Amino acid sequence: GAGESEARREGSTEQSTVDAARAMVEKYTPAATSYPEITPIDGDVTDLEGKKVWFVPIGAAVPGLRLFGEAMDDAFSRIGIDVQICDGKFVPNAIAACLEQAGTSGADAVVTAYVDYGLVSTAIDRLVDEGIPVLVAGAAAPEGVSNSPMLAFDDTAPDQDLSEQLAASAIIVDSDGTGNVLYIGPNDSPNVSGVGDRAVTYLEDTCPGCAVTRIEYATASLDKLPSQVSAALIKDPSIDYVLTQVDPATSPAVSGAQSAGAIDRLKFATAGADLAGLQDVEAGGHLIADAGYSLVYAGWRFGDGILRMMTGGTPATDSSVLRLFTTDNVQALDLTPEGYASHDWYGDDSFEDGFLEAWGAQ
Amino acid sequence: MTSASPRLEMLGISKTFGQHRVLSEVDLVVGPGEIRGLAGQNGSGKSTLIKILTGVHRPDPGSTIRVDGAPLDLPVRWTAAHAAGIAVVHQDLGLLDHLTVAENVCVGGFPTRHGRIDRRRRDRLAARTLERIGADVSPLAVVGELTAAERAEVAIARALRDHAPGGGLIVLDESTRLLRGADLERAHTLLRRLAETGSSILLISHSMSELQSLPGRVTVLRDGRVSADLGVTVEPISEARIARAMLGDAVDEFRRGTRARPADDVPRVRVEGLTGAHVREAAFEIGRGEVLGITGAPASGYEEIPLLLTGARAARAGTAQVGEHSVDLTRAGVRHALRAGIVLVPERRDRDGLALELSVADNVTLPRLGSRSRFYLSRSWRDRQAARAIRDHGVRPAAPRALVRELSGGNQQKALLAKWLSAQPVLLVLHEPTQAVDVGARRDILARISAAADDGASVLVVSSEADDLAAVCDRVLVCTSEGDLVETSSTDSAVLLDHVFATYTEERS
Amino acid sequence: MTVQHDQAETVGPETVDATAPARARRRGAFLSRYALIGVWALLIVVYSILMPTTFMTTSTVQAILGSQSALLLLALAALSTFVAGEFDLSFASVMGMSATLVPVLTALHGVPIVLSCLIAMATALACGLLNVLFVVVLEVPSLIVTLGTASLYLGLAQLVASSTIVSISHEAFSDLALHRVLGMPLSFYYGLGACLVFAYVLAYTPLGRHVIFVGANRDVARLAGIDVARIRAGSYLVASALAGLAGIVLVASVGGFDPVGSSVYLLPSLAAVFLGTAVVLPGQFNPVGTFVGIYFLATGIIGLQLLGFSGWVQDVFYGGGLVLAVSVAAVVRRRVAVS
Amino acid sequence: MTVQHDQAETVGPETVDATAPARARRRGAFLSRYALIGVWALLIVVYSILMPTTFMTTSTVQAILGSQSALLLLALAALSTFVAGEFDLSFASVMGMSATLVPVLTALHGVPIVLSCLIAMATALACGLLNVLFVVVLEVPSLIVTLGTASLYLGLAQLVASSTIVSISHEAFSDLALHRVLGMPLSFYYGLGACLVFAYVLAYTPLGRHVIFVGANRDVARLAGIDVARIRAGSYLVASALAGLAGIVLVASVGGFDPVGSSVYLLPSLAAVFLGTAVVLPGQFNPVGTFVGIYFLATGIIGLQLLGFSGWVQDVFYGGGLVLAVSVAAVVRRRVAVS
Ligand SMILES: Nc1ncnc2c1ncn2[C@@H]1O[C@H](COP(=O)(O)OP(=O)(O)OP(=O)(O)O)[C@@H](O)[C@H]1O
Ligand SMILES: Nc1ncnc2c1ncn2[C@@H]1O[C@H](COP(=O)(O)OP(=O)(O)OP(=O)(O)O)[C@@H](O)[C@H]1O
Ligand SMILES: [Mg+2]
Ligand SMILES: [Mg+2]
Repeated sequence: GAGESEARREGSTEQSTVDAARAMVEKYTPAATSYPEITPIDGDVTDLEGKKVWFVPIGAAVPGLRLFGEAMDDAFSRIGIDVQICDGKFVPNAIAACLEQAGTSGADAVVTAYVDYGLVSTAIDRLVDEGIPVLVAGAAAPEGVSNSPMLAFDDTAPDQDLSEQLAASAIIVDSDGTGNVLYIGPNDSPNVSGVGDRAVTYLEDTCPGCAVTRIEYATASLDKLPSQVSAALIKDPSIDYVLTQVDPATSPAVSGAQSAGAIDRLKFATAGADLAGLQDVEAGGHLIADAGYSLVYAGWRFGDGILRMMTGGTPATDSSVLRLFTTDNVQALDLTPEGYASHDWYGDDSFEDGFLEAWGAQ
Repeated sequence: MTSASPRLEMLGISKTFGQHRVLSEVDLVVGPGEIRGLAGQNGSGKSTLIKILTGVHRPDPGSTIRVDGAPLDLPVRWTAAHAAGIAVVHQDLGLLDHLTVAENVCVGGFPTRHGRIDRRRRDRLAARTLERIGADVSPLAVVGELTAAERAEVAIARALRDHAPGGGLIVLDESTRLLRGADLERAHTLLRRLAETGSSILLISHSMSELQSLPGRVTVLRDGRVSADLGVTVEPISEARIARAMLGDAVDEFRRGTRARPADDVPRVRVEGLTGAHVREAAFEIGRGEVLGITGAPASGYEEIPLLLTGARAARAGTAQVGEHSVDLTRAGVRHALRAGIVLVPERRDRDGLALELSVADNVTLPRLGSRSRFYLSRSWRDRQAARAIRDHGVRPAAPRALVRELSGGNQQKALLAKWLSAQPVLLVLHEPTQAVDVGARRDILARISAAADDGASVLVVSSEADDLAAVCDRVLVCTSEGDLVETSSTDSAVLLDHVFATYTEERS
Repeated sequence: MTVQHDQAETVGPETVDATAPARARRRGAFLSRYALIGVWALLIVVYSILMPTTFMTTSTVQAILGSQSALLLLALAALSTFVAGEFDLSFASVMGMSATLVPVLTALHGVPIVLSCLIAMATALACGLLNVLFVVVLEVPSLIVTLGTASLYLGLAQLVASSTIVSISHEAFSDLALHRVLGMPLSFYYGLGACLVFAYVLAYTPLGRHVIFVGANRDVARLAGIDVARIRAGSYLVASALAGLAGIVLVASVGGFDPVGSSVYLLPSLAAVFLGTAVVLPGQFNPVGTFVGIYFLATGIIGLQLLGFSGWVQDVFYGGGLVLAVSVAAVVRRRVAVS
Repeated sequence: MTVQHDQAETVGPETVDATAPARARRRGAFLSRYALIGVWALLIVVYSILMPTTFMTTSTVQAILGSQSALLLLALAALSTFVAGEFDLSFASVMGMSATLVPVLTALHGVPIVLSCLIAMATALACGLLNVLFVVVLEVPSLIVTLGTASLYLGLAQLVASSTIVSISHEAFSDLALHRVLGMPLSFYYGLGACLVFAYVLAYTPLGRHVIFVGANRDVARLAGIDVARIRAGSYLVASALAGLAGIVLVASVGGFDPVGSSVYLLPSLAAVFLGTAVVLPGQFNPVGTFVGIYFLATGIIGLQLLGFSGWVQDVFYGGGLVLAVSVAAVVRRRVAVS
């Protein structure tokens, strides 16, 4: 109502909010020039030559998920470890079959990507029982479970949270701290809903002058998202920003906005930084900002984690490389599938040496 | 040139299915303005010959087809044959029930204006065509609501629609089968008139009387060859000659010889108060070993009696006492009727009688499956059962694993009879049991029916064929236009026809 | 197609054949024809009462009418095969193929946008031709073939996309879909236009009536001189052309497409076509019914969303709505025919 | 069911059929019967040559045979309706419902696992009954009804799951699916057993033959005294029982389930059933063919994965394999019948 928007336009909090957001945006707009230190591994990595690691993404059809595996493969090729990719096809029993097969075909370690532990708990537990270390990457540990050399979790939620915050900051800056934001996120699993919860909280907490409306959808019924977006925009005609949690939701959101006749008043931001998103930013389309973290770097990091587990330790690295893409910095990038599949958008590849050194391979 | 060449020349037509030669070197030449009959035993290849003409089957190499002297490319593309003036009245008429008469008549040649169907002209075209064949059917009627005779007329009208007077060839594949009495007469008159203008007609029929009265010449197929080309200028073709050409031998007419029921015999089957949509309060009795016939004029509704009596359609009232079973026909379904030993050999074998996509063995053994064991039926048992039934009924080819679809129409009919006789019925109800069968097969079927009665079954034959009823029945009831059953004084076919004709004219007036 | 077969089969001896008097029948026809439209109206009234300020607004109307164009084109693609007695499940993948090709060709390979669209349409037609090869020429059951080619085309589209989603932004191109005329985006008029053309052809031209004969009984159609193979082939080609067009409209309005997502369009399109058999010409596939079906479902869904429901409620509405509408229409039709 | 209709129709005009002498026919039957099994063998040989060390290992065999049980049960569910001439598209949602109920009841509400399974099965049967109500009692076309109820049950399953994935770990319960006997998990034997029972019933019992008659021609079956309605209803109930069982086996082997994912099981199950029509009894739905179809596809996919292909190649293999296998079988069958 009117009182609320009165409150939103209050002066001082607004300014400090915008400044903080701007500082964040400025920090993450340039490419990385240096990378975090990696603590050296205790055990002897050269012993692991000839070992076999299975990589099981929840679905290889998603480019980003496959990229983790390819990056890990690239990393491990330097130290003579084989990586076998098995596609989970988004189907629990296909994932379970992959894990099963890894176990029976003598895998020395298994890395899953974005598979919720709960979805295939039985299969994972069996692998652990057989003495095969499993790194559950991209998913949170269930309550009461902590990382051990046999079963560890490398949650990328902090990276996603930070990406969301960057995209949100871009909106805060753009709106001068007064944006009325529609937040759109999937609710497929506790992990992804959690990211959404925290992003909304962040917006509410750091930008008192902003308003947030949230809608959730299930990825399998993405076809109904456009009308859901239309409905939200009709209900609240003052919404002027749309923040999508992941980029696949952007085009349904755009089309929902179009059919509600609201597209002209809206600016979009998203996280994930896929090729389509950056192309849109570059072309001055609907997106004003797209934040993401380097998938290649994350692939190396998962590799690092499983190496530590294979040598009897627990994962110790949770660093990542993020960047916020806006019209100011996308022009210089190589916006091709090859560019997307590399680390180039985020900086040079000197981080590889950091990992290799920590593994005693250089 | 056109007038000089024959209308249709099919020369050296052969057709082989697998290694089975169905037609060999058949020649068929039809001149302009000629009505040609095509006869032959079941499975002799008549339908196959027509299907080659319409492009359903590809003939073996060496075959030639010419229309008005111009060769048709083989296999025939039906659109080309159609353009050359050939039209076919489909065996099952091929009408779409939910559309109007006008649409059914005009399909394939709608009059248009600016690319759009001109409805007015379409209806006029249909009306004119119907009028030309003397049919009294409104172009706006929905086909699903017409009687069988009217439907046949609509189908014939479609074939004649684009027909240029004096040209073309019309093929009727057993399509007069559903017409009776005056309707049949009218159709015959129509065909004669068409022929007089110069159009040619090719008529496939199993009806001896039709073959004798209508065509000038009859071509007879036997085992896939032309066995006779009987012309009639001097003497009318005799039934015996056709039959001899078809079967290689004369057929002696089957006669059961009526037997009187002992006066003190308590009839085993007693039907009372049977009422359906047309029949009212019908009542009759059938003794053990007795064959009762029921017939009537086409619209009198007697044709629902077999359905009502066997539970296939619920009656409004009526009971049947069969032996010690009493069946309430308003509530009983087929299963109750079967349990009482009542069995129906239905009229429409393709829809109600046999599953065309399953094998002969599957179909023939169906009624007995449950009697064997609930938990194990061996294949060899089924094959043995089927082989016996096939042998007993002379089904050809004698292959239990052949699909029913691959049998000719008449052989399907034999298989259907075999299926239901194997159920050893107490009351056997047959509906048009000899339709689409050749004279030889007809004799066999009638003999089988008679034998079933001699073995102790009570038999009810519901048929429009006076000759069949005369041949096999001990008594015959005629259904009047009011839906009452009247017993005839004799089972002689002439007497029967008189009775039917009487009720028919009474209804018409 | 199955719907019609099923109906034919139920008319066994037991059912009373519909020789009901013409008037009662016509009244019944009217009832079963417009029942769904009545329910639609009711839905609108209920929503308007529940949400007096938000529901009856131009933007809601725009959101309902403007958002379904791709789905409508796809439903028409499905319809095009159904009326001819065929069954196509591959249309969603064909749409995915065309929606993938346009941005990939233009954004990655610099092909002019018009040429990209032409290539996309040509590819869609090629997909249709492959279906024709198997279904019409080799006579393999259509359900099996198109289930297979659906997966095949999806794989090829993914190959084309080379596993990245590419987007284009091209003002003139997106205007093609989004430019507003009378408050509605152009894409709405494409769907509407296609629907009307379709309805016209089916009802008023020889071609359309022939298609219906082919769909009802192929043998009869053949002996009536209709070129059955050509009509069957044509139905697949029209279906793939419509699917290709749907793909282009889709990218034009959103800019990019992920082929993996194409299968989500399959079931809603089929549902709309089936729902359409409950309207206008009950028991028959018809374009106007499909149109009503799509916008009925869209109205229901958007109303629910405005009320704040999402997730399971939508699925329940979708499924329940479809089943109830078709059942009520079928039962009313039969009841009236009997009484 | 459509496949049979289609075939009935295709045997119309263009095709030519077989009253060929028994020998030629039997040779043809043999060829078309076992062609797919030949291709399967070939595939195994090729993979073994390409990957001598990885492919021909126990683990690969186990992975192929051990991973498909839920899919096999689902395919049998589909088959159960197809043979009776019905069409069920809701089985995947019924499976989703049962796979959601078990962990939700046990992990969230503390219901004993056995009771949860019973409740899940009862719910599955209730879903089947609802289908029966619409399809058999109200005579609404099955394709429409089950497309609708698929969405309905999915919505209800989501309601039950209330947007979280619950997992259970219960040793004895998961052993029910995973305990190894002769190197294979128990669940493999469930699928195999169901398949054999099914094949036996269809081929060797009066019930099975009656079902086949109902599927081939309902009127003929009715006039032969078969209780058509009961058999049709039974086919839906068996289908939903199998789907419910598939759900239980699924949770037992993986531990948890997300209902929105259930629709991904629909098309692969249908594909397997259709592929099965190319084997053993060509042109007919048959359980053994379905079994072969499933494991043929699984072999192909796993080989491709081991070779490092994923994504589009798999979809192409899936679709291409289905279309080619069925077409080759159909064409061989026809060719042999003619020559
Ligand atoms: N599609 C087919 N495949 C194999 N054999 C066939 C096929 N169609 C017909 N036949 C065989 O060809 C022969 C001739 O059949 P056709 O239908 O031409 O006989 P018909 O003369 O029309 O007999 P009827 O008077 O009984 O209709 C029969 O032996 C039949 O079994
Ligand atoms: N002789 C009969 N005549 C008419 N209706 C009957 C007769 N017998 C039973 N019915 C009716 O048919 C219906 C079903 O009866 P019944 O219990 O015999 O069948 P059922 O239980 O299906 O038999 P089953 O399962 O043993 O084959 C009931 O409504 C019953 O009144
Ligand atoms: Mg014939
Ligand atoms: Mg009759």
